[in-house]
Amino acid sequence: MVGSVKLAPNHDWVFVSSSPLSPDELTKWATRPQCGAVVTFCGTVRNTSTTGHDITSLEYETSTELAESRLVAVVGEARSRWPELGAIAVHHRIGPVELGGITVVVAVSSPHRHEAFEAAKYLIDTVKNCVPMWKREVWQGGSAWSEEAHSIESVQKQ
Amino acid sequence: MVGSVKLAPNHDWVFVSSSPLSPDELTKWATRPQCGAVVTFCGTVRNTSTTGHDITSLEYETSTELAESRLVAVVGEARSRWPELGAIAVHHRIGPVELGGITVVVAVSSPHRHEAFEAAKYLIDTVKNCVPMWKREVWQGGSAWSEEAHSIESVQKQ
Amino acid sequence: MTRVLLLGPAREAAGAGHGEFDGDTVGAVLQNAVTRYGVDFERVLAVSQIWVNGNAAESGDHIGPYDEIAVLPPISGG
Amino acid sequence: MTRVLLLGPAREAAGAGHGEFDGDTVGAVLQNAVTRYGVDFERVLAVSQIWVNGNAAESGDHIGPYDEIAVLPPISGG
Repeated sequence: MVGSVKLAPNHDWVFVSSSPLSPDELTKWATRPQCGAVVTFCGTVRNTSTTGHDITSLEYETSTELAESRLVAVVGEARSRWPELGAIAVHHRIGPVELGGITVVVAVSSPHRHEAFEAAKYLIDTVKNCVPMWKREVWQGGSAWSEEAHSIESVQKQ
Repeated sequence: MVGSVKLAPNHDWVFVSSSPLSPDELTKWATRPQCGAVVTFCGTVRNTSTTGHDITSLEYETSTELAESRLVAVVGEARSRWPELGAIAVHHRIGPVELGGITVVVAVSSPHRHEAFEAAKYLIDTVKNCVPMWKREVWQGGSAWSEEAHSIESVQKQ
Repeated sequence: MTRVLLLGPAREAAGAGHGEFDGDTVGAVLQNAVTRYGVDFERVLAVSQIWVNGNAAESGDHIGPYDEIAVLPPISGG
Repeated sequence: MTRVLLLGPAREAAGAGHGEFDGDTVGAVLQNAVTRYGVDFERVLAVSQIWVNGNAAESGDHIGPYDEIAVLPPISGG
């Protein structure tokens, strides 16, 4: 994939994409012979908003370079916390995403399921807190930046 | 799908299948307009075993009727613990499954991700503890029942 | 005759996935199964749960011709 | 001239995704950006983080022509 960052070859994969994300591709990619568990998280556009409107789509905006370098840091921190993990993939969509569409996918494999769940939850929480990404809510006749804004946190403090 | 059990129409879906499972189908099915999160768990055949052999495949055996009725009970218990969940799907494969193949899929959607993670973890743990399902490990030149056996537990005690 | 469902290692030990046996309690039916299937089956039965029509049952429970007994050895879902 | 990257609400307030400004510290460069983009941008800048080449930076940090300053308002990933 053009623009995606594969770190340790075949083990870590981060990507900021303006094309639709494929949880199926990430789940298959993360499946490893030594791993018995794959946990895949999809963030999807839901119809309720921070601004009280019926959401029809979201629009994500960032610097791809800065976002991917932060994703690399987040994945690296997960590796140091769970050395037994198999593969880690984190893909984030940018641009407009319709209701029901996928905005972010995390896929993690591990020999045993407990670590895969823990790491997937850590990864999505840390992506939301630490990666520069601005979300605009779009409804019939209007749009606004999400009102749930908070400062970008450092990866090490998560 | 023949043989699958859709409970509350379009909200709960359990299935014991001798055909390959599709996490992609379950993830898409579980995506709901009011939900911002889908967590999908795949159990896959890994190459290490309880018997010390290099595993080439697993074979799962059960009574489809008894297994599906227990899956229904497990999903019902998850509903009572997390009433805010959107959709819940649990599919379990039976028969032979090759190395890397998917033996069980859980997909859960929820308005917010925390509950989706909690419920997915509960569901797979409870399926493993409470659903009648026997696993045979197959390697080059031999096979045996898994040595990690334990009594089937009741759903309410989980 | 009551139908008995034999699962996993119980099926393997018995050499059959199900059988039909006389008896008016769970225990009596299963004793007749042990008589037919032998000592390997008896050993698996000793560590198995018994369900009747999908619910946990006791040895003394009465049983009718439309009930189904299932023999469920320890599972290995891990 | 140092390149300044303006993200999300900072881009919107400035009406531009990036600009080039004189100045030998982070603060001096950004003051020149405020002069060009005006009060809406200044308001967003006040609550933003500043990164230089991908790392958090302070107002007094010295800056060269090959550095890139990024203005990162609060995010809304929640």
